[in-house]
Amino acid sequence: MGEGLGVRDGRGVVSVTVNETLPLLVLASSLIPGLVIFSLPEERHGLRRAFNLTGAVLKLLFIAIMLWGVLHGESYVFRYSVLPGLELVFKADALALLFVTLSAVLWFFTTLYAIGYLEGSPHRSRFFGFFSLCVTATVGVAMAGNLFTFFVFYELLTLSTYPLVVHRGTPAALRAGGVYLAYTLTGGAVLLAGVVWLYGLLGQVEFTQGGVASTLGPEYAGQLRMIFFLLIAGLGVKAALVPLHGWLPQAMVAPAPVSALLHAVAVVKAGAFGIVRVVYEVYGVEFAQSLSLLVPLAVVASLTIVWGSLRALFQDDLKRRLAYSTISQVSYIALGVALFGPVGTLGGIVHLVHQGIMKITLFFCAGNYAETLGIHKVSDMDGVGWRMPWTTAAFTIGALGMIGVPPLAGFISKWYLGLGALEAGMPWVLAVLAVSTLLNAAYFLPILHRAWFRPQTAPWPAENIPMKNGRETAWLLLLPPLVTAAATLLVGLFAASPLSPLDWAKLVAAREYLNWAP
Amino acid sequence: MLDPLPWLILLPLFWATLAFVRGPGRGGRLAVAGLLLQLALAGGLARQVAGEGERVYAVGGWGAPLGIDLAVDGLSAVMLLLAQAVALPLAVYARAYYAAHEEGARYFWPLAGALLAAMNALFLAADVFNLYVTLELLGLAAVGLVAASGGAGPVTAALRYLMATLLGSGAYLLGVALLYGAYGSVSLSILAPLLGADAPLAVFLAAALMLLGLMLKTALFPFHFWLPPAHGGAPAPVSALLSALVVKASFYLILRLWLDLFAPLATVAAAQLLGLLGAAAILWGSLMALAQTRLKMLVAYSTVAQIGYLFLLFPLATDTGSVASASAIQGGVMQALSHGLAKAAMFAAAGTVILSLGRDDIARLGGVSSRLPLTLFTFALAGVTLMGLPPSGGFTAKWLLMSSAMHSGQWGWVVVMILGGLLAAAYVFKVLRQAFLPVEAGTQFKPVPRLLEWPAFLLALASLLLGLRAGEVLGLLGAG
Amino acid sequence: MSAGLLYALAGAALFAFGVAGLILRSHPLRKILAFNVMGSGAFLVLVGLGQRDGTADPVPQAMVLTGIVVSIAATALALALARRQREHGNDKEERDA
Amino acid sequence: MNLAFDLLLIAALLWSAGRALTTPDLFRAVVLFIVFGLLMALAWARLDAPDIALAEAAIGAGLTGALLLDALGHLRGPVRRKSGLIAPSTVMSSEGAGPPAFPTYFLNGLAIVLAVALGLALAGALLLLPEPAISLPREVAAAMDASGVAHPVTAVLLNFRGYDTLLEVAVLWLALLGVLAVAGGRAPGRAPVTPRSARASLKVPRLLARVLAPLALLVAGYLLWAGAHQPGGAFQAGAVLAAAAVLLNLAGLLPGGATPRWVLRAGLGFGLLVFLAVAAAVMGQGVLLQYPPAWAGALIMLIETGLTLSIGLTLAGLFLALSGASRQ
Repeated sequence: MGEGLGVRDGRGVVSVTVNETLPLLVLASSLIPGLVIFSLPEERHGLRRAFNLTGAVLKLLFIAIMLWGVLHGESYVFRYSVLPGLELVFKADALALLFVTLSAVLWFFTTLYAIGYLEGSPHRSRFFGFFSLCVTATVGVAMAGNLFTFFVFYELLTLSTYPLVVHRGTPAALRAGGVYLAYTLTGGAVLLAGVVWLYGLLGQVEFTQGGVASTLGPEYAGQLRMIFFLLIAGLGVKAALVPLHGWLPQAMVAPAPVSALLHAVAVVKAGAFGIVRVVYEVYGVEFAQSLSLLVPLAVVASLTIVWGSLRALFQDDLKRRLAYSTISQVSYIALGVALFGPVGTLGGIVHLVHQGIMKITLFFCAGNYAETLGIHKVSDMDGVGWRMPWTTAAFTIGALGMIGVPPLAGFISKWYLGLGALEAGMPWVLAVLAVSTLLNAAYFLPILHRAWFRPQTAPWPAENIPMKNGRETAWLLLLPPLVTAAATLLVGLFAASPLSPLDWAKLVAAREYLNWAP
Repeated sequence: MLDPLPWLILLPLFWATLAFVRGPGRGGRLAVAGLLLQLALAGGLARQVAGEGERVYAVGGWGAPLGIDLAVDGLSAVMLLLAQAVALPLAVYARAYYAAHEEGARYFWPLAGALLAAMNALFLAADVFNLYVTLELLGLAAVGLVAASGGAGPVTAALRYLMATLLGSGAYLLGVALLYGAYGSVSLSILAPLLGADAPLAVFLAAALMLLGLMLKTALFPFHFWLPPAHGGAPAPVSALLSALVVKASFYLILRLWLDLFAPLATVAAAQLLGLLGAAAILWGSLMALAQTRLKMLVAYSTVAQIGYLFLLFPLATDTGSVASASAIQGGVMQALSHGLAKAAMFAAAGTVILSLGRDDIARLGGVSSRLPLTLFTFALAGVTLMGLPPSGGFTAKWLLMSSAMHSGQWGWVVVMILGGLLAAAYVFKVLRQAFLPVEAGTQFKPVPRLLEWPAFLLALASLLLGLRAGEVLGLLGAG
Repeated sequence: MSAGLLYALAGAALFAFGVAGLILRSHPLRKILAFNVMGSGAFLVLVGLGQRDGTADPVPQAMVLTGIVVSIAATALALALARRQREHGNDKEERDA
Repeated sequence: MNLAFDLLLIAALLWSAGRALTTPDLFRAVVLFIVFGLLMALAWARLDAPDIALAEAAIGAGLTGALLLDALGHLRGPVRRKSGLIAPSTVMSSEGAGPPAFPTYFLNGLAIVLAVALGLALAGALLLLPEPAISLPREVAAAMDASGVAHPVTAVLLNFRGYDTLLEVAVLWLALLGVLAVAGGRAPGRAPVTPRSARASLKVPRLLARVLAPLALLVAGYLLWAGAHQPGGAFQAGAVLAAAAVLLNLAGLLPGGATPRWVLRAGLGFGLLVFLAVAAAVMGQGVLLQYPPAWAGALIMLIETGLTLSIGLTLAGLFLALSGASRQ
């Protein structure tokens, strides 16, 4: 065997400092509970709950430390060499922290919700085990410091969500799981091709403000366009860009907490987040603009926004309507990214958070309707507002936020997106936003109308949880949507205050556009 | 201190013979102890190679060309480690398996010992005739293991396997005869410098015969016909040993001959042909796996497909010395290692399911996810490696092969690898999804001992973690 | 032409016979014969080619001794398998009848 | 004269091999194959390879022939039905059953073309081959003094390439393992299947066996002792021993069986264990199978004695296990 066939240096980390450990701890705080939960016997509910919640709280704690640290100029990076020239990197930069905070906060509430939702159902060890793995993967996606690490966790996310989608074991669930895998694994394979290609050209693809691809000479423009296409196509599957969105409406057969997490933070958001990373920190937004990659992306995003809303109009199944709404809403993020200019960036990035908070509220509420009264269809919702006022109130806030009614979260997003479109010289985007808003109203307002203003005409399909002491449903089911609905209101109202999602998004945008001060 | 090199060959022969003398079905504990020692020896040898580089050992003190040389370099050290690391947990598994399932247990241990001795001898051999003897030893041991359960299916499969392996070694032997006729030596180290592009026709014929014979033994498409019934029909510990290790041994020899001996003769066309056969194996094997209704047959066809990846390295390694070539060889070896670990785990898991459930219809696996969660998890983890998803060793292998393909501009192989990964996902999830179904009415799950579930799980975990320790493995590979 | 080369040529022909027989004949006993013929062919090439200058060469001779033992080992195993397979066939027929 | 003899012998070799593979009757095929084996022994003698000639006659033609003839009764003809009706085979394809389909024709044609091409290419390659660069006979001759024996083939077999022989003994033992596993692995209580033609063709008078067996023992001892300085050695001696056992078995004096008792198992493993023990013991001094020069002759003799016993038992075991299994 000749020399140079292998490589001698394959060492991992030698010494680990506190700043290196923190990203790992954030991962471990859901990975370890997940693995422990797998090995717990089914009937150890108390212990399982304890592990879940301890993990969730610890994760929040670690993230809080990092948030504080990043504001004070600390940096948190962990590196591990898998192969020479191929590293696993976890990095807590501003963008990562934005997403990781969102995931951890929403995970905490979803865990509470799931504990209530799955009360008494079988296979909970398996469910919570994969649930924790799923969050671990999401956190990994958030903190990935280079494209390779991102890809690793992006694929782990696919694998850990599959058991959640098929959890119920019904033929519909298995079919949905199959469709989900077919889409996401194919997307992953396309992404892999793009990633390997880019690594071949660049050697390393570390996420860097301003991008790294521009170091290649102009003769690579063609290849870089091809790679961009592969990367966006791969990410677009999870981000449910039309025409790669087919899996999402099917996957809503999963239990409500899973749908909530899938639509708000985990899968769909991982795709959108990946698009943000690729445009800003792999290509660099200016370089992407110079390769004329942004306009096509904006067009695809706009098509998705309109198409998703149109399809949502015709769904009677509540979760299906919400699923099409997700397709539409998540593309706001891609749209914001594609608008060249800091204001558009701001709109896209802040929507990453806002959409998550709003959509999780809506899915929690949909789960409550189904779990409490057996309501799955919009046409069964007549008068439900008076039976379940708190849930419906939360739903109303979420829905109005999605439409973009001020001062709710969605308004902030749309405002900045609109401004960004003008700044980028793409006024036609305003028309897209306007049409989308009209359509949002057209599919959400009838629901609100039915819930509040129509009398109940038929008995509830299946009243599982009776009204007790004026409480419309179980506490653990009610609390999470109320909190997230309140958050929808608060992040909108206090958008201008420090440490709000908008403020944090400004920090990110300011780093991408060096000459810009918000 | 014990010199690990000769003992890696003698030790398994010793415990095999002693197990035989002790009587039918006996000797499992002896085997586990022996394998433990062998693993330590292989580790020691790997450390020697990593420290001091390649090593040549003249048996009998004569040295080539009169005597027989053994040699160990990075590649052989890695393969030796793989063989012992797979065999040890499988031996623990086999003890539990045969305690519950007596068929085929009578001569398992002596046959397995002979198999390991043959494999270790093959990885250490540096003499083409000695390699012939090790190949025959390996082939007969493997056939014996397949046939040992005595059922109609396995016996027919074993006979077919025997005929294939004999045809293969016959072709190889004629190649050896031609090489000896041409150069008067059978030592690799003597032959290598003598071979050049101007070699006589007989040497080209020898190369073709030897490689063809070995391809037949490796079950490369279209020579794979014997593999699925043999690997699918044997008892689970045997299937695991065969699929994980035995086909790798003949692949190792192909790689060794291609790189060390026949390199000056190798043409781009021949390399492309090997790659095309590999690609066909990937696609055909995966499709056939997808079409199977029995669990073990599915796993066996998956081996046909996974072998294909190994052969993609030949077209990628044409331009010797380049970055693309180095990473292609690394990728191929990583694939051999991770598939070895994963497939052993997968067959072992399938065996556990069959023991517990009493059947292996894929359509009737309902309830496995709740009754045998660890075993299902094992199957899934092994599946991750087969699909080539991160962070498994299979992923690292695919990454290396894909980068190599892109560096050398051979895009076709990238497409094949992507398709192969997706098809692998299709057949792995075909099994997993059934396991999520509720328990079928009237189905009894027999409880299974832990020693059946844990060794398989550890193997699967190793195949996954291999991806994270790839740097060290490749470091060792490059050391000699 | 030396005797060695002559017998080596005969070996080549025998080898080809054996390969054809192994592929074409379906009866296991016939396949076993074919494999033995193939092996003998290879042995003749090994020794004959080694002695084409007319002097005896003990090294390939020793190798062929090894090869003959390997051949009978393989033959015995193959016969055992073929007989067992046939018994299964008979059993099956009896069950079916 | 020599050339004429060679050509005649080669023609006979090719004819017997070809007929063995093509004649429709299996019994005839086996007999032709035994003839082929004997012709091969002649060819080896003609090639100055008396060791191989002995081994070929004893093992290649003799024992293999006995194994084949014994198996013949079990393998001949289509699968039998209890009713005696002949049914098309299900498990094993009987020969000449109906015309093959088109792809079979095509594949058969392809195989023939390939085999012919292979033969022609080989012939061409052999004729074009230049003289080799290395002459091993010279190396062997130079090292003979240190080998501990006087006969070059034995020196190669047990010293220079002794490691091959070690593995080869393992192959033989392994084949026996395989045979025992296959033949003895059946579930107990299954009705035995009595072969049609049985072993009538192989009956041996008891008196003959009683005379020949001790004689064989003597011959084996001689061959073993002679191996050190002239053709002969453990394999040939073992083969003669095995032949004696086969004779005794055929005369009904030695029962067959597929499950050896432990004494027999120990005997079967003995040769390999002795070889392994010597290999391991000399490693204390140097490397694997490096005999101290003064001890080389004695050690080789020790190994050969162990091997003779073991090889004899193993070869006999192959036959006895096979024939015994069918009569259980």
